Parts: sequence; C-alpha cells; structure tokens
Amino acid sequence: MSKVLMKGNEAMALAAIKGGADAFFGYPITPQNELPEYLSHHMPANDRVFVQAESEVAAINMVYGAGGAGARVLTSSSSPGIALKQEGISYLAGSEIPCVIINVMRGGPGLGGIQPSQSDYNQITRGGGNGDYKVLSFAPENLQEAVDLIKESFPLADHYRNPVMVAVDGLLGQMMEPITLEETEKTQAAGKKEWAADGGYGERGYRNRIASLYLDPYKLEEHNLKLKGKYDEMREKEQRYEMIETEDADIVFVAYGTMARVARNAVQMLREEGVKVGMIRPISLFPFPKKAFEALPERTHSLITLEMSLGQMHQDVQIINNGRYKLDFFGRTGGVVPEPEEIVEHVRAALKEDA
Amino acid sequence: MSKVLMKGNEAMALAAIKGGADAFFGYPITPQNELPEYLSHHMPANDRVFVQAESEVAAINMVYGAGGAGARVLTSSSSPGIALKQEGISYLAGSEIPCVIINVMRGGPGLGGIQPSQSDYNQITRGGGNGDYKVLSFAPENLQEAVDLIKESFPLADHYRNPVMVAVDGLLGQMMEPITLEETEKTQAAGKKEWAADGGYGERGYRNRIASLYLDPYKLEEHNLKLKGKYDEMREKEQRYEMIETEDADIVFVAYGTMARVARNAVQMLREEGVKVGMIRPISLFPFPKKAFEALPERTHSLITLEMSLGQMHQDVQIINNGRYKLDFFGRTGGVVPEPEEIVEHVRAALKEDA
Amino acid sequence: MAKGRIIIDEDRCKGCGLCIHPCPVDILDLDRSKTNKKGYTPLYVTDPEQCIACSFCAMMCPDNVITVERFVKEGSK
Amino acid sequence: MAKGRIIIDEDRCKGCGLCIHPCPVDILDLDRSKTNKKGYTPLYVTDPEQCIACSFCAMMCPDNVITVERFVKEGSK
Amino acid sequence: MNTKTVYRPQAGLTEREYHYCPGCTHGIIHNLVGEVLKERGLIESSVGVASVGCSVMAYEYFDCDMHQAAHGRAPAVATGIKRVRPESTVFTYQGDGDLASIGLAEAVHAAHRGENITIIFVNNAIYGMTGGQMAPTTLLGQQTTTSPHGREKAQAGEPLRVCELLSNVPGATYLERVSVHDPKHVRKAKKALQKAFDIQSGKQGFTLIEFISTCPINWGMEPKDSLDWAVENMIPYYPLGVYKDMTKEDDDA
Amino acid sequence: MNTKTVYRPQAGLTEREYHYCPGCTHGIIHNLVGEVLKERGLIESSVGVASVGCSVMAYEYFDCDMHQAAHGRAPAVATGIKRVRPESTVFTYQGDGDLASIGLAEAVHAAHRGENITIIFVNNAIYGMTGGQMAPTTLLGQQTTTSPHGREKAQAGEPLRVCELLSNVPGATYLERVSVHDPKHVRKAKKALQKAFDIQSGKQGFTLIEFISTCPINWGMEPKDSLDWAVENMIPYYPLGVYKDMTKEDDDA
Amino acid sequence: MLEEKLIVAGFGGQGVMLMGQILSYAATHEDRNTVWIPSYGPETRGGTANCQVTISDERINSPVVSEPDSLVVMNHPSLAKFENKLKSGGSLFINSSLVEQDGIRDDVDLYPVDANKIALDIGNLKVANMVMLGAYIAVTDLFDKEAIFKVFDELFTGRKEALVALNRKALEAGMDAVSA
Amino acid sequence: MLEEKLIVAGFGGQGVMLMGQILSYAATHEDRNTVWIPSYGPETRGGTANCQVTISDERINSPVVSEPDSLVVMNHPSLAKFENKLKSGGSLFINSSLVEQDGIRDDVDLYPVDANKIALDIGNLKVANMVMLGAYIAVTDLFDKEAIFKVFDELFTGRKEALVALNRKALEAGMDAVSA
Ligand SMILES: Cc1ncc(C[n+]2csc(CCOP(=O)(O)OP(=O)(O)O)c2C)c(N)n1
Ligand SMILES: Cc1ncc(C[n+]2csc(CCOP(=O)(O)OP(=O)(O)O)c2C)c(N)n1
Ligand code: SF4
Ligand code: SF4
Ligand code: SF4
Ligand code: SF4
Ligand code: SF4
Ligand code: SF4
Ligand SMILES: [Mg+2]
Ligand SMILES: [Mg+2]
Repeated sequence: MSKVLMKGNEAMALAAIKGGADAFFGYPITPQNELPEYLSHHMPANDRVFVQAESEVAAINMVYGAGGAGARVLTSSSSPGIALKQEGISYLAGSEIPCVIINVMRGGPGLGGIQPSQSDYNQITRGGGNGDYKVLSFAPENLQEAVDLIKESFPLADHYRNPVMVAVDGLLGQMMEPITLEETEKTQAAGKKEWAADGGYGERGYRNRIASLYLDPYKLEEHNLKLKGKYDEMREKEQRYEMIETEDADIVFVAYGTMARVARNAVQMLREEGVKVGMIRPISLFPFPKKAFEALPERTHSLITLEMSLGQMHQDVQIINNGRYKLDFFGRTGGVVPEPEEIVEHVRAALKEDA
Repeated sequence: MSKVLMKGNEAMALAAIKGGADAFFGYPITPQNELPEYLSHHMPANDRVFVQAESEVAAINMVYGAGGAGARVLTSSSSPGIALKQEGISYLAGSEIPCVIINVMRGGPGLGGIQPSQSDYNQITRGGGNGDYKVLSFAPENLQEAVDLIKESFPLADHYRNPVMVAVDGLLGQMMEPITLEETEKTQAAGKKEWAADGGYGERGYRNRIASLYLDPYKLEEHNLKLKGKYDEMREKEQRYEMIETEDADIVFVAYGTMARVARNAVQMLREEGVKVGMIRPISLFPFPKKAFEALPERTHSLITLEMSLGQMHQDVQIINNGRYKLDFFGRTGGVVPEPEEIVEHVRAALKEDA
Repeated sequence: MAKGRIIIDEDRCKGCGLCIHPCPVDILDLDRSKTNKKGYTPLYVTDPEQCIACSFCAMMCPDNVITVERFVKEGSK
Repeated sequence: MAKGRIIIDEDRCKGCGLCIHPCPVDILDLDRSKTNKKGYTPLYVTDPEQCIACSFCAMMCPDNVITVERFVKEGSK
Repeated sequence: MNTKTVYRPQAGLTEREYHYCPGCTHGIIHNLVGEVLKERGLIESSVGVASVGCSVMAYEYFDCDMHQAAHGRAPAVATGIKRVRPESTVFTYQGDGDLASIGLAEAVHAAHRGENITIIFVNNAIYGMTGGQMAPTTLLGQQTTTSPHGREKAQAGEPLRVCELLSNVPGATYLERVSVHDPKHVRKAKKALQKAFDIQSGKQGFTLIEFISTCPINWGMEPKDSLDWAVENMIPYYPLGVYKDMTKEDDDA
Repeated sequence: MNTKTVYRPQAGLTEREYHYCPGCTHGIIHNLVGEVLKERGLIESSVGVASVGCSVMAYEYFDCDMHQAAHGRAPAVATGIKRVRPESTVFTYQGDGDLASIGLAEAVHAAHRGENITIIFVNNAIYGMTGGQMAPTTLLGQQTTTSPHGREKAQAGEPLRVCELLSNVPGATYLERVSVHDPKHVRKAKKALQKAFDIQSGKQGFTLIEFISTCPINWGMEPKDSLDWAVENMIPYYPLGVYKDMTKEDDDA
Repeated sequence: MLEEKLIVAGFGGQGVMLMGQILSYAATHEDRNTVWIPSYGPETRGGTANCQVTISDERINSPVVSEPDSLVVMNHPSLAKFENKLKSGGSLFINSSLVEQDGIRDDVDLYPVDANKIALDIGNLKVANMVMLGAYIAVTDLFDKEAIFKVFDELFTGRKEALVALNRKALEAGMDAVSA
Repeated sequence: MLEEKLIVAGFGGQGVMLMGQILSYAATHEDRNTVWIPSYGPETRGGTANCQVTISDERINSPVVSEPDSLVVMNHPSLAKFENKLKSGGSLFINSSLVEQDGIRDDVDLYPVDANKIALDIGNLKVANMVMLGAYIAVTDLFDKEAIFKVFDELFTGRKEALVALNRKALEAGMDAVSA
C-alpha cells in the first residue's frame, strides 16, 4: 500500500468514513474545521449523512438520535465545543449509545486560543458531565495512529455501547503527514443492532426504548453498576500504551500525543548525554494504562509527566504511582508546544538538584 | 439569636441574599427549585435582580455579564444543568469573573434521577470545561454550614475573582433543619470593583475589558500561570475540613456532605464495638484538604473513602495518600443514601478479611 | 332504550370528572361512595338507559377508562 | 478649485478600494508603485483639485484611513 | 342484541397507565397521537422522542420505538433519527418549557432545515414537572412559583407564541394550534394530527401541532375549571387555527 | 484658507487598527456604531459585548467598557449587564453564525423578555472567522466550505431571516435591516443605529439592527465585487427596511 | 436523652408533609435539634407521599430514618410500605378510616384513630392529619398542645388565619381519641 | 541519513503554505518521512503566514521546527521574525524583490532570488513561490525537478490544469536563478 500525504483533520475524516460512519453531525470550530469540511463533500458522495448542526449542543443530541437509531455516528469539535457537549455525552453514556467523538484540542480556559493544547484531559477522562460514567478515550501521536484508532473506534463503540473519544491536539489536526489508507479500502459496516430504536418494531416484534431515566434510585444504582461493569471491562481490555526505551531506564517520561513526539527527541538527546531515560506513552487515556507502569524495570526511580497543560494526566500518574517513584512534572500550556531542549533542560536541572 | 426551621433550598437562597447577592439568574431543575422560587419573591422585594433564564446556558452567561459588570451574582442548578454550564464556568474562570454557583446534586448519568447524589465531584473539582482552571468549591454537611459557606462565598469569589461552587446533595436541598440566620441581619455588600466593565469608563477614566481570549499562546500561558497563582493561593488558604475522632483512630473515613453525616453514626457504632474509627470530613472539595491527612496520628493505618457515587473523591484520596495507607472504598450511587449500618458492615467485613 | 353503553375500567379512573360534562344526556357522575385501588372516587353511570353511545365521554377521558359500545341488531354488521 | 481635501493615513490603508468607486469626481486610485508597512498598495488622490469634500470615500473606508477637510474662507467659521 | 365497539381506548399505546395527575390533558393528547399513528398504520414503524417535562415517561406509553431526549433537545434527537432512518415516522412530544424555553433553538432550526418530522407541542403555560414555574408561555398576570405576583411584562416580557414565531421560518410546512377542551375540539385536533403525519408520510417536511393543554395541579384548579380557564384565558392569546400550510399550493394545483 | 474637518475617523473607537481583511464591511459597521455612541454622548457609559466570530476582538476597538461573550451568548451576557447596570447603554455585536445559529435562543429570548439592549447583527451569510462554512443565512446555491455544491434546500433548508423571525416576538421594540454598500445606505444605517440607541436611552426596550455585510475573503471575491454581490443576491432575499417599530404608536399619539 | 424518629406516610393531599413539619417547627421552638426530610419525586400529585422526622437533644447525624420509633400511616399502601421498618416496640398510628387493622404486627403499640371521620365531624376532611398529630403528641408526650398551637399561629396567617381554630379543634380531637 | 528542516514564511496570499506542502508531497512520493505544519490563526488573511516542513529518512518526532536548516523568506517582516532561528551554516533564501539584504547574518549561505520580478516576467506574480521553490531544490538538491513536476500534475487537475505549465516554468526559472 502506498502512502498519501494528508492533512490531519482530513485524514481523520476519511478514517471515519472507512470506519463505517453512517452520519456526521457537527458544528464548526477551529482547529478542526477541515474535518467537517471534508465530510460535507465526502459523506453525501458516499451516500452518508452530513448535517451541520446549529450548535454543539444540537450536534451531540443529533448524535444521540442517530446513534440510538442504530447508525454509526461521528461528531467532532474542539475544547470549548466539547464542554458544551458534556451534558449530551453524559446522556449518551447513560443511555448506552455508541458514537465516536473527535476532539481537536486547543488552549483554554474559556475562549482561550486556537493553538494546540492538552488541557482537555480532565474533561475527557473525568467526564465533564454529571454522574458516574466514563468515555473510552484514545490519544494518538501521529496521523497514522489517529487514522487507525478512529477506524477501530466505531466497532469498539458498538461493542461497549458507549461513546469513544479520540483526542488530538490542534497540531495533529493541522499537520500533514503521509498515511497508509487506501481510498478504495472497503468500509466497515455495523451489524444490525437489536437494541436500536429505529422504527423497526414491526419486523423485530418488540419495542425498543432509549433512555437514561431511572426514577427509582435502586434501579439507577443497578444501572450504574451495569455501566461500571463495562468500564471495568475497558480497564481490563483497552489499556493501550507504548513503552519506549524503558528496559534500562532510570527516569521514565509519561507523555501522550504531540508531547510524546517532542519527548521522544528529548529521550534521544538525554541518552546521548548518558542519562538513561525512557518513556511510557499512554495511547488510551481512559482506561489509563496502569499495566505499563507494572512493566517498568526495578531500576526506574523517577517518573516525569510531560503535558501540554498545567498537569492533568499527572493526577493519574500520581494515583498509579501510589508512592512508588519520585514524581516530577513539566508542562507548557495555553497553546505553547515545547521544544525538546526544554525538557532536556528540565531533566538536567532536576538531576543537578538531586546530586 | 434564635433558630428558625427552614427548607434547605430556601435557607441557601436566604443566605445568598444575606451574602449580598445583587442578582440571580437560573433555570428550574429538581431538586433545587425552592431556591429560585424563594428568590423570585425575595430578590425583587429586596430591590435585587431575579431573572428566570431560558436555559442553564443562558443563565450562566447572564452571570458572566452581571458578574463582569461588578455585581455579586448567584446561580443555582442540579447536576445535568451544571453539565450544561461547563463552558460558561470555564469562561468565568478564564475571564476572572466572581460568582457563586449552588449545585444541588442528583443521580446521573444523563437524566438519571432526582434523588440525592454526590456523583458531580468530578465535574466540580476537575472542571467539566476546557482548560487548566479550577473552581473553589465547598460541600457543607448541614444547613447551618451551607448557609455560612454561602455567605462567605461571595467575598471569597470577589477576592479570587473566580467562581465559587457550593455543592450539596438533593437531601440537603430538600430537608428542613433549624438554622441561625436573622432575617434582619444586614447584608454584606461588595465594594466597588475597579476592574468591572460596567459603563463607568467616564468616571473611572480608563476602559475595562472582560475577556478570556489570548491569541498569542505565550500570553495565554502567562494568563494560565497567573490563574494558577490564584489556585495555589486557594490551596494554601482555603483548605477546610473537620477531623472527627481521629486522635486515636486506626481507621479513618473520608466523607463529605450527607455521606459524612451518615458516617458519623457509623463512627459511633463502630467505636461502641471497640473499633477505633475516625473521620476526615472535607469541607472544601477544591482545594482538597491535604492538610487534614498530614494531621493524622501515626497509628492510623487505613483510609476508607465513603461517597454517594462510585468513587470520585476517592481519586483525590489516592493522590494524597501516595502509598502511605491502606485504602478502601464504599459507595452507593444513583440516589441511594446508605444507612450507617451498611458502612459498619463494610468495615466489619474488611476487618474480618484482614484478620 | 339505550343505544349503547360504556364500559368503565374502574381502577384506571382518577376521578377527574372530565368525562362528565360533555355527556349530552347527563348520565355520568363520580361515585363518591367508593375509592378505587388508586384511591380515587371513580366514574359511574347514573342512568344507563339514556346512553346514546356518542363517545364524548371516552374522547375526553385522559386515562383511557372508557370503552363505548353501540348496540346493533342481530344480523346487521 | 478644490473645495476641500482628504488626508490619507497611508499605513492604515489595506488597499481594498472600497473608497474609490463612490467618489463622485473619480479622483481616487490605489498607488500600485508602493507598498505600505502592512504590505498593501495604498490609496492616493489622482487629482486633488477636484475634491468636493463630500466624505463619501471616508464613509466607505472600513479602516479609518481618510480624514476629510473642507476649505473655509478666512474669517468664516 | 350484538354490540359494536365504537370507542376502544389504548390505540397505539402500551398497557401502562399514565402517571399524570387527574384530569391532566397530557393524557388526551397521548391518546390522540396513539390513535392517529395506529389508524394510519404507522405505529410499528414510528420512532417517538420523549422530552423532559411531565411527559418524560412518554417512552413508556407510546407503543412504538422511543427515545428519551435531554431537556429541550428532542428536535435535534429527532433530526438524528430521521436522517439515518428516513423511512420511519419520527415525532417529538414536548412541553412548552422544553420547546419554547431551553429548546427554542433546536425547534426553530429543525423547522429551518425543513426536517421531515412532526412535533407535538403541549402548551400548558407552565413548567408542570418541576412544580409550576413560569414558562415563556405563561400569561401576563398568571401566578406561578417563580412569578409569585403574576407574570409582569417589565420583568419577564409578554408570552411567546410558538406557531406565530415559526410561521416566519421558511422551512416549516404545516403549523396548527388546536385544543382538547371539548369533544368537538378533540376531533379537530385529531384531524390536525392526521394532516401532520400525512405530510410526513408524503415527505413534505416539518410539521408542528400545538396543543393548548392544562395543568390542574400547578394552576391550582379542578380539572374541569382548568379546561374553562384555558378556553377563557389561553385561547384568546393563543388563537386556534392553521398558522402555515405550504401544502395548499400543491393541493390546489 | 482655513480648513474644517468634515469627517474625522475613529470616533468612539480606540486607536487600535482593525484586524479585518481588506474591504471587510465589519470595519464600516464598527465605525458607525462608534460614531453614533460618541455623537449621542453615550460612549463613556456604554458596555459592549463582543461575540465569537471575526469581530471577536471588537473589545479592542470600541472605546468603551467591553465584555467578550461565549459563542452565541452575547444577548444573555448583555441581559446580565443591563439588569444590574440599567443606566448603562448595553449593546452586542454579533455575526450571523453567532446570532442565528448557536445563539438563536439567546437572541429570541432577550427580545422575548423585552431586554432594553441593542443588538448589532452583522449578516454576511457565512462563518467568516472559522474559514467560510455555511451559516443559517447562507443563500440557496451559495458555495461554502461545508456546502461545497452550494446550499441545497433539501439538505439544509432555506436561509433564516432574523428580522422577520423576531418581528413576531412581542417583546421586540424596533427591528431594522440596513446595508452599507454605498454612502447613501451608510447614512441610512447610521440613522437606524441612532434610532435604536435612542430607544434604549428612552428605556423603550429591545432593538436590533441587522447589517447586510460582506466577507470578501470567504466569498472569494474582490471587496468591490463583494458589495455588488451583496446588493444583487443578499438584499433581494433580505429586503432592507423596518420590520417592527413599536414606538410608532407612541410617536403618533 | 430524647431521640425520636418518625415516619408519616399517606396519599398526596392528605397533608402528611405538613404534619411532619409541624413537629419540626415545634422542636425548633424548644431549641431541640430536628431534621425533616421529604420523599420527593416527579410522581403524580395523587401518589403516595411520606416524610421522615427526627427530633433529638443530641446532634442529628444521618437524616434518614431507617428504623422509626413511630409510624403514622394515613392510608393502606403506606402501611404496606413502612410497617416492617417500625422498630419493635414502636408506636404505630393508623388512620383507621382508611387502613384495615387485620394482620398488623403485634410487637408494636397500635393506635387506630378514625381520623377521616373525626375530621369530617369537625367539618373538614383536610384536617385528618391534625387529628393524627393530636393522637401522636398525646401518646408520645413529645409536645404539649400549646407548643403545636404556637406553630399553627405562625403558619396560618393572613388569609389562612381562619384555619387556626379548625386545626386546634382537630388536634384536640385527636388527643382525645387516644386518651379515651 | 538525511534530515532537512525548513521554514517558509511570507504574506498570506504569497503561497508559502503550498510551497511547503509541495515538498512534503514530493517526499511522500519517494517514501521519505515528512511532516508539514502550518502556523494558523484567526488573523487577517493579509497577515503573515508560515509553515514548517521536515523531511527525513528517519522517524520524525517533534513536528516543530525550532532551528531550521533552511529558511525561505518571501517578505520583510518574515525575515525579521525568523532570521535568528536559522541554524548557523544554514541556507537562507530571500525573495529579493521585497526583502532587503542589508544587515543579514553572515554565518549563513544567502540566496537572493528576484522572485517577484521573475514571476512577473513569466506572466503571473502568483508563481513567485514556485520560483523560490526552484531555487530551493536547486541549492539543496533535495529533489530533482521531475519529482516536483509530478506533484504539480497531481495538484493541478481539472480547471487548474492550465497552471501546470506556468508552475513548471517558474520552477525552472528559480533553479536557473541560483545556478547562474
Ligand atoms: C438540563 C435540564 N434543565 C432542567 C431540567 C428540569 N426540568 C425538568 S422538566 C422541566 C420543565 C418542564 O416543563 P414543560 O416542558 O412545560 O413540560 P410540562 O411538565 O409542563 O408538561 C424542567 C425545567 C432538566 N431535567 N434538565
Ligand atoms: C462553542 C464554540 N463553538 C464554535 C466556535 C468556533 N467559531 C468561532 S467564530 C464562529 C462563527 C463565526 O461566524 P459569524 O458569527 O457569522 O461571524 P463572522 O466571522 O462571519 O463575522 C465559530 C463557529 C467557538 N469559538 N465556540
Ligand atoms: S357515550 Fe355519550 S351518552 Fe353515553 S355516557 Fe358517554 S357521553 Fe354519555
Ligand atoms: S375522565 Fe376518565 S379518569 Fe376522569 S373521571 Fe372520567 S373516567 Fe375517570
Ligand atoms: S471627499 Fe468626496 S470628492 Fe473628495 S476624494 Fe473623497 S469621495 Fe472624492
Ligand atoms: S477604503 Fe480605506 S483601506 Fe480601502 S483602499 Fe480606501 S483608504 Fe484604503
Ligand atoms: S403537573 Fe400538571 S402537566 Fe404535569 S401531570 Fe400534573 S397536571 Fe399534568
Ligand atoms: S474573514 Fe470575512 S468577515 Fe472575517 S474579516 Fe475577513 S472578510 Fe471580514
Ligand atoms: Mg408545560
Ligand atoms: Mg458571518
């Protein structure tokens, strides 16, 4: 298969088509606009549904309807738009409706800026909405991985009957990189969903209902425990991560997405200086890849979380860590993408302090 | 001062008036309706502003306008309504606008139910919105404390120029308890806010702007670091908690709000059985009261987090803990309020297992 | 003689009375001597002979309490 | 003789040309020999003598480039 | 003598008993919707969208596939369903708080896009479910729990008329306001529903039927008095009738 | 000979240069708003609300206190300001994506409540800032980055007319649609703004002035051609004029 | 040390909420600790309703009454729902106008009060709740009638003032009903 | 091992984005690794624009070019902005039609190209970017012109096909300009 150069947002859009997205509902927001723009052309051309909704709130509720009617559905947005979708995402999780959400993150809070950021980690993994729910979420570091994860997200969403979020920072959305994705590749298709409320009562012989309302608290608790069962299954099966030069690492970075790419350079540079650094790169944000940490060698003594935020994933590192390692954090926020040298400098300074 | 019996929602409304709320903007939702209902009568009667907004989204943005114009502003809602306000809260934090938000929590996810819950902990403390921001948040366990914290929240919001949230579960909103709060008590008043964009340019001599937009990522980062400075100040000064019979405790509960009340009974019951149990009751959720844990005696060996959720605050306990104590969790969710006996039973079972 | 009759599913009735006024022959009332399973005083027909099977009562009943039947001559369909 | 004149704040000009067409005496054009600080070819007056100080150009300029002055006889106010 | 059933309740509905308060006209409206869908043979291929309001549990009552939407968002949910399942009959069932307050944008935009769906809009001039707060449709002077001295124009504006508002949205095909306060009007309301669903079946676009409805509990009135109050107070401000009919031209042609 | 300045730019504005693209009529509209507020002596007691769109940085340009609102929510923000500072002149400045799409409910409800504020509504039939996507106001057949084959009625409905829509909201006091494509219309637009702010000063309620505006960049046209396109295509669908004037009766009396 | 936990249950409209609240008001006047909690739901107003009241000289922790000392039951479904929660030896007040006594637990003290009838005799079915309240305070001796009268005076003011006399009568009738 | 990092900067409208993309397309054809990133913002379209391109035989990690090997500068503000980032010994291509050469760093190889003039001579100012691209490939020897032609053929299809010849000409003119 030959490679094609594509813009991140367009590549992700194409991946969604290949992943079998029957419908897209979204609202424009920088830096993800090329994604709906691409789909506005290619979804109708592929006999699929494209609707520009009047708002993010409307978009996520259209997703609710189409997903609840059994279609494979995509929406995309960026940070403040995701905030607006939080009630809807909580409903999707509560009503067990599968869908894929692409979040091309930018700096916050508020309107913030439009430069790349990772400061949505909290609203992705903690749910910005109400209740004890979780969103299966992935954070690729390059376009090939993004494309592959998006294709995979549709069947995963169907399997868990839960929203799946693929989160990239604005840089990944805007960059061009060669990817392997044949235009001619056959698209995946969802099987018939027996639970879907799609007007097929006649054929099916029973009535389907989509709802997140349980007035009896004991029933609602039961429902929550059922949901928890799915999240536990995700924790078991969906932890994804990459271990980079950790075999002999004294110090291990923890970084995802663009930050992980930058950190790869820092690992090389530090190793050239004789500092044994490795990296755990979480690919799944929820579930947080606990298993990666269990696989670290005895000699590792420090973890340094690196984020394009003021430290959000760092909380998960602290939880996993449970006192085991020395912890440190380095981050830039507001849309600043750090240079590898800054990380190297940070590590050097830390080493000096320790010595 | 004599006590008066009041319904929680009404008592909180009255406290807001006493706290100097100039304006209220909100949208009806169970189980907090008595709060706006009370204010619809008493705000105009006190020459203050009451507006029933068309939605939670509109309400929080009215808060933005009124708060940015220098008024002391209140809004209230319940869990799904708070989810809808997340973008707005992120904007308030980003633009540094003070306001007070009362959240009377109910079960989720989605529409969920209307029974009491604590499953908003994540959306309160992690921000459901985008960006590296925090909301100063308090969780009283009874109406007197709720009333006192609300009165205090207005000056705190002004001091930090940040939203302050007071979160109670639905039971506290619906219950009646005697409180001390004189109808005749003079209301606090905010001083003139020199930063407010209120049309006072002429008098003031300089122009004020309220905005969260920083197109230059370095400026946005600087802004975020400034905000972080405030959050660090909160971490320093606003940690609030109560230590309950911890002096000789082997096992320490961590619980807030109604759950803490239930746990107080469990502490008594277990102590009667000779089990030395104590409790840390966080009153501030953000900042999480780290200092309380530092004050535990040497002999404490276990922490048990108790929540009316499937374990959200428990993450903060894990972070604080950092491997120090044996951790355990007990929770009910979906609107179920546990009975003290269940907690006692849980501890007994855990002790048996350990033995 | 009655042209038809109504059948009242008594335990569904909420005693709201909405069916009473529209009856053109004024033969409906609540039976205040009874409470049904739900705790309401249900509908009853004061004079069944008068019923003209117009269905007005049933159309106005929010709670699907009333079935209306018209008497038809044997053999006719 | 000119009834007035326009003053062009050249570096603010974005060379959009919106001011040109409304000029009733047709004396405005972009100076294609120049680029200003912003990189645009700015406005210039081809025949200042014709200006009637009507302000049409200024009203149409989105970027506040043009000030319009009317000549007044000495002594008049 | 034989009998012939001339009115059998529960058409198009499940066996579940309504949870509505005694005399609440939500029930009458449900019955009509169920009846029409059943009579038109559409019930088994319908997808209904319940909103948040007293009718939140409508998904338990209509005997067809149902979604329960977030407060105000039913038209967006219906859009999602209809776009991917264009052969289904899709309707929403929404209160006035749901549609005219929090969900106004979704309703107007569904009309704007000309979505081929039907909205059943139940206007009882109040928030029933949450205990009687003021709605955008609450009449001037009407007391509610958040307009304790009656709605004041200076404070809260004059009541919003949804059919009138939507009549200026190009995408709307059919808009009618009906009432169910007596059998005659019930019959008329049924006709309106038939028309709306027929338009949807014919893929002719967006239809909305507004029902003048009551809330005996929160109005603080007996059920019968509520009907009278609606007739005397609501209908004058919310006149019954067809507000838009884009099928007319087609019919005439 | 002496000179008398007959047009001095920058009235009611800061010294900041606009970031707008060459020939974008946002600038002309800003100038008018600044001028009117300055001339009426209102600028120093005004509070403006910038929205999200190309004019997001309007808070840098108007020489008065300013708020920057979340996308679509400017009317809610303005409501908050006006309710607590009733003596200030409060206006929003919003694009068509901001007001007619995501913020429709907030705009209609501000009108519905009869908020005593002024909305400057800039309709350029497109989302300028985000790079030219379709807006609710995009004309049929108009190509945008999300309507690559031109807006199709079947897919996206017919364009929404905001003045017409709001004219049916009881609370709106004054609604006018204006254009700035030539000096004559600029002058008329200024009159409309004067009227709107005078109404606000007189506490007579909600006013909205809709401006037909251009987006040379995303329309892919030269600035002058954009003006012509607006005249030829937009004005026929969005006729200029007064859509509602509730002050008339008062005036006549 | 006094600690009384009570559940009051019945149909919506029977005034069970108010009955519980009155006890909490009276407790507040006497500077006792008290908590009143309702069961709340979006149910039909015709459905069942109940409230839980705790009155104590000590601090009140868990507000939920899981094992009440007393139970006041205004209709039959409520008896079914709460009978088993009542603690052994507790007091069970039933509105015998609507609740059948057959098969009730025998490890509790039963106080049947023909509340509907007594209320109707006084002139208004709506005060059946106050009849039950009278019976309750007479048996438990928690408050004297003056304490309750004081609450009436506070609650029923303005247009409702006329209700004071009626409610007093009902309360006294309820007290008489169990002291007989 | 080859690793080339490049920044292309100029006014919006000068085609700097496209120029960078063409290099990435060419690299992709040759199965090299490449990343192209734009600077993006809600700024006036008349403002400055730049893109960063990395081409490498190794895996590309950080996509950000902080210290470019080459810098192509189409206008003066861009020179001011990026001059100092260029690595010592790097190649600096300037559009000398618009950029003054006075005072430029002397530790870099300077390639002035009168791109606007050359483009105008060819017949269209808009291909000044391709002139610069020609100069760039000629100097760096990263791609032969056929590789770039292939990209032209792919990009300019349909109505844009006419542009192929023009762009080829511009590319060759740029190559000539530096090989003189
Ligand atoms: C986001 C959100 N906001 C508020 C609520 C609370 N709520 C439930 S129903 C309702 C209003 C119902 O009124 P209406 O739509 O008129 O229906 P009715 O009950 O009168 O039939 C509200 C505000 C909610 N569930 N979700
Ligand atoms: C919640 C949210 N959604 C989307 C955006 C992205 N966004 C910024 S401006 C804009 C549209 C602007 O269009 P319009 O209001 O017509 O203004 P114009 O730029 O045309 O003047 C959008 C969708 C955002 N900033 N926030
Ligand atoms: S069917 Fe007609 S006549 Fe018979 S009871 Fe009903 S309303 Fe009366
Ligand atoms: S309308 Fe129905 S529920 Fe009401 S009284 Fe008549 S039969 Fe009973
Ligand atoms: S003021 Fe009038 S005449 Fe003079 S240049 Fe401007 S438009 Fe032309
Ligand atoms: S309208 Fe203004 S910016 Fe445009 S060319 Fe004329 S002077 Fe320059
Ligand atoms: S509260 Fe009102 S609208 Fe709701 S069911 Fe009861 S009567 Fe009907
Ligand atoms: S993008 Fe369009 S609306 Fe925005 S500044 Fe440029 S021309 Fe004006
Ligand atoms: Mg209603
Ligand atoms: Mg626009």
